[in-house]
Amino acid sequence: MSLYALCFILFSIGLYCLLVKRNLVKKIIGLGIAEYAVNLFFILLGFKENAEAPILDKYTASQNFVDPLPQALILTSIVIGLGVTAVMVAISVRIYEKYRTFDIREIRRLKG
Amino acid sequence: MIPLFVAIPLGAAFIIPLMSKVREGSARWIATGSALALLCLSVSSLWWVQKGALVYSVGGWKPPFGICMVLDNLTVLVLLVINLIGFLVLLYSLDYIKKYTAPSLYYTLFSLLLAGLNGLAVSGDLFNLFVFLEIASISSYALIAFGTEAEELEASFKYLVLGNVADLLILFAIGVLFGRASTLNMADLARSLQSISLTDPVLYATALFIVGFGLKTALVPFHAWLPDAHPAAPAPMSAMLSGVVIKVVGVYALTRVVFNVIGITPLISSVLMVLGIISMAAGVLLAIGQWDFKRLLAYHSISQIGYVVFGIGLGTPLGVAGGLFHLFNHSLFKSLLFLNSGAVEHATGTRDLRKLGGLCRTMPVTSATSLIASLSIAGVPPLCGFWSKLLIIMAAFQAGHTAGAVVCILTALVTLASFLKVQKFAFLRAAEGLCEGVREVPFFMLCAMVLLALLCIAAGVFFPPFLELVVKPAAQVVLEGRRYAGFVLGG
Amino acid sequence: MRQESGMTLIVKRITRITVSLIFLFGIYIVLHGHLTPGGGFAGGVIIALSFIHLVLAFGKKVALKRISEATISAFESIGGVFFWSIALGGLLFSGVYFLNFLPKGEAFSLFSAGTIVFCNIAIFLKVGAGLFAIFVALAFLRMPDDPKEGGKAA
Amino acid sequence: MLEHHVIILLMIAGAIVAMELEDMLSSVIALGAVGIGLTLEFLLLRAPDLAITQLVVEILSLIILIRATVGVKLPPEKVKGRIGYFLFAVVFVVAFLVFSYRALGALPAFGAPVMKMGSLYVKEALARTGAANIVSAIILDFRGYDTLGEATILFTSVIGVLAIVRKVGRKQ
Repeated sequence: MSLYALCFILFSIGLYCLLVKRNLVKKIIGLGIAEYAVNLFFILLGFKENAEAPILDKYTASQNFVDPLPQALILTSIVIGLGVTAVMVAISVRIYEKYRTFDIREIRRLKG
Repeated sequence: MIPLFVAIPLGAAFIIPLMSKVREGSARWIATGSALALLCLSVSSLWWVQKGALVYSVGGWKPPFGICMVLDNLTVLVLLVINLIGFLVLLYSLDYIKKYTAPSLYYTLFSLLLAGLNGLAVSGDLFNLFVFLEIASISSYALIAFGTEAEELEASFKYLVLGNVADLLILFAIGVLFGRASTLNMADLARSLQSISLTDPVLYATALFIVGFGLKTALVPFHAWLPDAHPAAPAPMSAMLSGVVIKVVGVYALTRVVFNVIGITPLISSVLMVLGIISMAAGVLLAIGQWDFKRLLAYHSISQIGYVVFGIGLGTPLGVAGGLFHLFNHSLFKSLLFLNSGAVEHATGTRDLRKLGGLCRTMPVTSATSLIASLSIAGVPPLCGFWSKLLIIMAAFQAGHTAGAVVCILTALVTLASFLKVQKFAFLRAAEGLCEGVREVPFFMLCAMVLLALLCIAAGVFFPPFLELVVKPAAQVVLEGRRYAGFVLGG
Repeated sequence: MRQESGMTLIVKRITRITVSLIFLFGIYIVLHGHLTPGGGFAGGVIIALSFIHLVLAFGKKVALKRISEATISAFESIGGVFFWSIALGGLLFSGVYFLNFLPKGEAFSLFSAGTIVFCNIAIFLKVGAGLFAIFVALAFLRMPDDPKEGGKAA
Repeated sequence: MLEHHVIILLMIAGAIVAMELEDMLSSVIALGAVGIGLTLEFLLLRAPDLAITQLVVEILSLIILIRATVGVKLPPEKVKGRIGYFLFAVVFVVAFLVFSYRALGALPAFGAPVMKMGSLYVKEALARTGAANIVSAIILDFRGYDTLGEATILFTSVIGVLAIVRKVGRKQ
């Protein structure tokens, strides 16, 4: 129970950093942290006490495994996070090239 | 046949970069060909689904095991909206794209957007819905920033940040539901949620879903990104964005999750209605003071989405039918209005209503189609907008929500006023300095606009049979709620 | 010796060794995707990292002589079409999209999981080429005030 | 049980550091530290597949992020004047936490997942697909359609970056 709460605290730190910080790169970092928190939450849900990793082995025929389904989902979610980060960095590099600053408030002022 | 909805646009998207190296012009025809094939598929799918749902299990695994694709009446209506508007907007952009460099990238992103939207409409699995939602979102971020001007990049960044926060909230909600019921198939989840009463986690997941999808549909508390995203995006993209993406990604997914998986309760429907009313009123009030053509249309999109959400939130058969019918009509006339604004910008180079004027003499077809669209959005009797608003207002009166009905009527009047303003300033006034030597827009843009205008009239005039054939069964699916699981797993 | 682009001499000597090791490790991860942890995604990213490692150490011109930008996007589209055809292959063979139509082979050997191995390879092609294309596109977009050596924008 | 708490607390500390640092490059590196913490946590939670992918994806996103911050000379952030926005964010986050705290209580306990689908996959994986690594079996065979969507997402982001980065957007 407390682990889920810690996970939510991490997510809210990411959300807070996103809402308050004006620097584009800080927003990307905030989103990255929120992304990590959501992935962690899924795997925390799938963990089973003293069970093994979901890899079958030729020699030990044990069936006591952790839940493999959230792991398959989170593999997709990690790569989604990478894709979105790449697009965001591309946009912020182009914005820096045009406005010479990463600060949202100045961008809005320059935009007029 | 169902996987073709996703396979065709994906195949087109993968082949276009390869073909454009071989022959430059081939990208246009591959994209239009795939969009046309999708249109024929979605029209023919009207006759596939009689009662219940067509289930297709991907990879041969039975539903609770693998992922299944579900085609029922609600999906058919949404697919029709996506592919109809998608094809016409693509037709429009064949000429519009000449203003931009690297057209093959545009066509790849556009067919990826179509693949994402079709995959989202067809999927019967919660995480799969999230993955295709992500595809549609990323391709729309890139399409908004397609002109690489400073203003577009800033609008696209804001949309990307808010859209991504919405996706994370939706993923959290899926996580909470998965933690509670440990299965992802929507039908299986609905069945296992029936046994668990609406306790804290499911209520919490519903709240997260409403916030996440609310952010995606730009309902009022979360509409910050829409008025910036629309003026910046290229015209065909903003037509697609407000005509289809907001509706399919937000409203359809919200109805599917809230009605069919979690099951509607008075609390949730009242929350939806309140959100609908607020966004109706606020959208129109914000729109009055606007002079930028596209920004004005963006605010009107918010208020029209408020209509749809209010209609569906009512929960009565008439209300839901009115909401879905308005969803179809709104995608018709709103994308036509955006295409008109694109044509005006293409010809005169500006979107500011104060500088425009007297275009009806120099651009007869554009002003005629925009007149039809403005009348139908304002709800003038013979055209389609009137019938759907009438249904919603009648349903609101029947359900006893007179306050909501009054707000609907007031909003319709204010919309009529603000669109008359648009007509007067842009088309009917004496020509200003800028608009003398203005020629009509090229052929493809014209025929796309004319087709959309004809559809607006047809939906208005032939409204009774259309209502019975498509909208009523779709509303039936929504109202059945949990029995959706019976069709999918039973079938 | 003329100081051409890229890092110091020591770094270049070491990268010649490490690049091939990273590349080999990535290939191992992809091929054994269905037996050991890792798979198409992890292997693809590792291969992209080995190319990036090469580009960072030797500068843009040397690295891009070996892999020109045209082949990168070609690789990526080939990976995409390959994966798409595997999915479609399931449809053609037995009318079910995505069916695992190849023989399953015996349990723990290398060719044991039917289409999973080929799906892994298809994803590896796509992920590796795609991410390297992102890096090339991003890294060589010249910022006006960047002191580094010229080179046109991608 | 304790080590999970320690690592996640370290990640939270790293996240706060990444947020508050003035210099962008060091805050990107602090983000890297949070990512490594996440990789460790995946290993502890018996998810080796994810640990490899997370580590490698972490390295790549760091390279891309550093690309955005290198050669950027920024004036130090001026004092934050916007108290209203700051308060709104704090109130929103606190409400989010309080409301979620009640819902988390009802979720299944940490070490005992409701493995309704998971146990089915574990039994069927070797028989039906012949793959020893169950997570690969799920990704590529049982839920291969997800991975097709996944590969398309990467393809979209590559095309998106190529579209955004090109020098001239509109022809004048």
